[in-house]
Amino acid sequence: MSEHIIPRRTYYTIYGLLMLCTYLTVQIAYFDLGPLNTIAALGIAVFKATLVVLFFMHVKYGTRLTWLVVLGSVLWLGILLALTMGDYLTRTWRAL
Amino acid sequence: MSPDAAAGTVPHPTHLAHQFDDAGQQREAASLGMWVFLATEVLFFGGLFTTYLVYRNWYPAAFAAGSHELLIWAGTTNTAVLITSSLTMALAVHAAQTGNRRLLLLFLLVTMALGLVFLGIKGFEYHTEYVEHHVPGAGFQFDPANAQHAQLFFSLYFLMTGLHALHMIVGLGIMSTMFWISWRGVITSEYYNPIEVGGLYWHFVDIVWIFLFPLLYLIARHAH
Amino acid sequence: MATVLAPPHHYLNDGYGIKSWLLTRDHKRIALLYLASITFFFFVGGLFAVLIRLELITPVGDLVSDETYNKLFTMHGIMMVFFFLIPSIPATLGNFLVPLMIGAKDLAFPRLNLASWYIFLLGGLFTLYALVTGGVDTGWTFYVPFSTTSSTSNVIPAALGIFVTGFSSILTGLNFIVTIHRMRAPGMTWFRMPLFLWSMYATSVIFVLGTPVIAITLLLIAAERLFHFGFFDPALGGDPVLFQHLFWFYSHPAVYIMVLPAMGVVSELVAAFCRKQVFGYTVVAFASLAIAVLGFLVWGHHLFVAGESVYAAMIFSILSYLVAIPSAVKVFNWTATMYKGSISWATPMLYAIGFIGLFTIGGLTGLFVAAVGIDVHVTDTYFVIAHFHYIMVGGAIMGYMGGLHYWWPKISGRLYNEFLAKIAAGIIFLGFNLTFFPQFILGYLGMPRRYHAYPPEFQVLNVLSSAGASILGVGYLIPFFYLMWSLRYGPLAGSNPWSAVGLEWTTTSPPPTENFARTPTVTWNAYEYGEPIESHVA
Amino acid sequence: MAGRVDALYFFLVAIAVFFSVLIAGLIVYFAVKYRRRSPTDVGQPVTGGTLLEIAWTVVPLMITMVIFVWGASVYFAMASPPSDTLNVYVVGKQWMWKFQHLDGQREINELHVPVGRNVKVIATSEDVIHSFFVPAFRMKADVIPGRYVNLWFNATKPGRYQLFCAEYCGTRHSGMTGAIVVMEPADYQAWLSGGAPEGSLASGGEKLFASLACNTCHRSDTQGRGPVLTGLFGKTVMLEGGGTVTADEAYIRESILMPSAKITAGFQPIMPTFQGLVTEDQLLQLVEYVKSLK
Repeated sequence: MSEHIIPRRTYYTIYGLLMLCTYLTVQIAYFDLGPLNTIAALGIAVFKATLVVLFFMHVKYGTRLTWLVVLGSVLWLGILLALTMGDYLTRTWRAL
Repeated sequence: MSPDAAAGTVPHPTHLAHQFDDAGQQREAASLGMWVFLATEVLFFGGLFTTYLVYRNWYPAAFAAGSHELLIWAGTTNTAVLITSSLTMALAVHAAQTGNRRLLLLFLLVTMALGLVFLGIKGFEYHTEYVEHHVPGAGFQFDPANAQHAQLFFSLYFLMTGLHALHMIVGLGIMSTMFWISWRGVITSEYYNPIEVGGLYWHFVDIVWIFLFPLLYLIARHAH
Repeated sequence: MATVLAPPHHYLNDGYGIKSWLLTRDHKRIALLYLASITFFFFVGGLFAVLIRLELITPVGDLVSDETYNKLFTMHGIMMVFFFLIPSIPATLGNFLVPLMIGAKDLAFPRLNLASWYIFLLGGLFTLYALVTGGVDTGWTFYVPFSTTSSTSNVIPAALGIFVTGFSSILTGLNFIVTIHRMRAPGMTWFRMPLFLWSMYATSVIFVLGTPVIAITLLLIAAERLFHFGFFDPALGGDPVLFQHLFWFYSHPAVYIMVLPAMGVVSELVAAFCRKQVFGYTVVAFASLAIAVLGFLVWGHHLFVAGESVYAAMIFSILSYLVAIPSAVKVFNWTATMYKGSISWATPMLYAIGFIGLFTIGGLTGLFVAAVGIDVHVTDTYFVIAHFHYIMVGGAIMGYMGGLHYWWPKISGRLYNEFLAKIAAGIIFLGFNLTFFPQFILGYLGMPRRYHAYPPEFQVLNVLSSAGASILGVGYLIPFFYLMWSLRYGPLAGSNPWSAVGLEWTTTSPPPTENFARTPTVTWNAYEYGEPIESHVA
Repeated sequence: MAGRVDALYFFLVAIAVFFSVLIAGLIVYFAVKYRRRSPTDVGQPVTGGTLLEIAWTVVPLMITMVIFVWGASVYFAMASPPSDTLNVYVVGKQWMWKFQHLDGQREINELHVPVGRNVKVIATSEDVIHSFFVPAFRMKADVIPGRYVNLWFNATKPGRYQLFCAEYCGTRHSGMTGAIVVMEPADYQAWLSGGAPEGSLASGGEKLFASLACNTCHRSDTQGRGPVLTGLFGKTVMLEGGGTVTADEAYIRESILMPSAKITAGFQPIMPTFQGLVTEDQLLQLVEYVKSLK
């Protein structure tokens, strides 16, 4: 119920961080880091998404329920990805 | 039952739908409703992300080759455009909260304009890919070593960005409605649910792109 | 009983004419719109079932052609699963009762609620279009590459119909979640809620998180058919098994969409007709949530022989056993509730008893199919058909029928004919068992599902099954007639014909449009029997 | 295998009967004993019992874990073909089963095997998903286009055993049936000598290998533009860009259809795809030929 008004300065800071991260992720992609490339790209994407969710979408100041919905949706996406890949990654362990 | 059952209604303030007791309840219901809808959207795109993950894991070389054919400048610019539009959307909500109608209208307009720029650039990219025969189907042409599976990459590319673009178009529709009701002065610092809830949707579409960008455009760029 | 009078104002006489229904935002009227629609789809789906059973009386395919037979079982599955079972309890009883049970005036988003019904109808029209212009022959599971490359039937309209209908589920689920979180009357805490609401909440979670995945999967099917993208085509590097993962990620939890609401109904029935609090209320409530969550972790048990890895099969097998536990716990708690109750043998209770018995058999045979070594033999046979019909017909439909009878006086304001109702319940129970029990044996003997013709040694059991189906069909027709009849000629019910507790029984029958004269304040737990019921009227 | 499956099955039947009778008995007993005697009666306040809840959570959990382990071990045995098998290839297509024996005999909807031998069926599909189901052997596996799936059995009694397609595959799905004919070894030998007009599978593959001009690059010396295939089968192959793969049937098949998917280290991705140029039957011959290169 409490209506938290985030100061505009916070928005500008977050915006700066997001643009910086975009620059970084593009730059990193041009270095050969092996599997780290993918991890870095996804890590930065997760970080950016978290910033947007927490500040632009006000979840940092939101109710516990909002947190629950956000984490729940991520968890369910995780279930879908993890259990599906659980099949694909173990198929070669043992020929059927 | 009391005989005056039908007559016992308390006069409702404007904007308060009959089923709610007070504005706070309505506000929280609207916001929760949008969040639950966004959870649905996460899983909707989730099906595509799963497909992507399976095939990228199977055909890394073809996915890298496909990724190299995308216009990285366009993808990067579009990322910046969308992030900026997210900022202006957040500022629009701020303007609504503080009751600044002129700023609210301005930021909504800028947000919509940036959304259009995004779609314009995306359209240009689609055109380029069409010209280069990267649209899956009979006309698809690619370096024969990777042709079979690069087509899978491009199918996913078009489906994922296409669905994202569709969400952008819906978002533009929502923004136009927001603009219209703000123009009419419906939005005040007391009642700004629609702006806030519409904003959540817009930010979500931004987040989807934040993931699509590295997954589609940034695979093993160093190889070229 | 004192003479009862019809309330002067209620939702049924609040406006007449077609427009007052088609543009209504009253959750109770929308529930009735849904009720009419799903009843229609139920009888369409049932008609297909009758034709299937008629064909299977003889081992040779002599009644209809193989092509027609394939379309019959496909449309039977699609109609029953997507257009009857999934919306059955949530969209009708749930829509009607969720606001009443929590003491709210309506759902949080009445317009979305109406929209969901129109979306449902639109999806239904697409599917009916697919049906009348030649039908679909892919099975309700749409397995690729058959559905994307081989089938020449109306796959795209049918898939689009289900895609569209999915959004009505999502909107219903979203509405329930928000309503239960945000619209509860003062004093209606989570642990005072009737167990039906817990089950509706758990169901809604599945609606919201599962349905989008089937939506995107069906979209992929349509895209694959239209543009030949190759997602599921091995010739282009795709994997047909990926489709099955995505499909069952929704379609297995969908089984819980069907049975969880029925479990909620049975909790209400057992409490009301034993006049007793449900044994282990908290455990039963959390069991619903546990089923909703664990239900998402087991989809791979549909793929044991479909080419998933040996290790994935083992993981999905053990997870499947975990989801069996909360279901078993519920059965034990219902049984324990009856201990030292004051048990009425009214029709809804007969359905509840039928549910518990049949669901137990359905659940226990689930232990068979979750054991990988046995599933290899029985999957895709009539054993599986029997197993899931025990859950969906013996479970979900029994619960639905019980709930419909229990709340019918509230919905219509009238009482139905108890004698006929008891007869019908008995016929349905007998007919059901005769139809489906022989199929367990058929399955273990090796009769594959979706067979238009079969080896002659299976005929005896098939004839038994068909005989049962004809009894079952009659059983379902009787309630349709006496319920319709009661609308006009049934005696007035009064607010609380069962002397049950629960907010829905404190308002008039039928309830007024705004549900309660005043917003109730709740100071008691669910199912507090043992004191005069009037004291609960706020 | 049938014995092991049945043992578990009847164990489960016992459990199911026990719990069904227990629940049904209790419900009926309660319904009669505690039936409502007067319209104003209410139930007695028995609302819960922690010990009971724990008991009826833990006991079923333990029972199901026993079933899980048992069921998994049966399955593991099913998924582990012994090494000394007699191999047969089968291709499913709408709506028939096409068998090929190593010696070149071809059969449709009927498979002859000797009694008492471990037989491995290597299955694939030409069009949609089928499922190879022999109820008497408690054996079933989906037959998936683009993949080889292995099944194995050891028939203990001569006779004809029903074969079904168990995965819905289109109009004449219910007609996609056949039989496994299990014969005494002597009869089987007689049947075998009855005729293999086209020579063995591997020899068919050899002819194809030449007519498709595979042998211009895959030469028996190391001078070819493609890797040497002699002795390849069963070995571990180093891949370009790191990683290894075991050269099994699936790998050989993939290398013919999607040559660029896994490039052997030290070679260029220059081989054209043979997707659409060879049938599933011919692929099996090629695979068998590569396997025969020792």
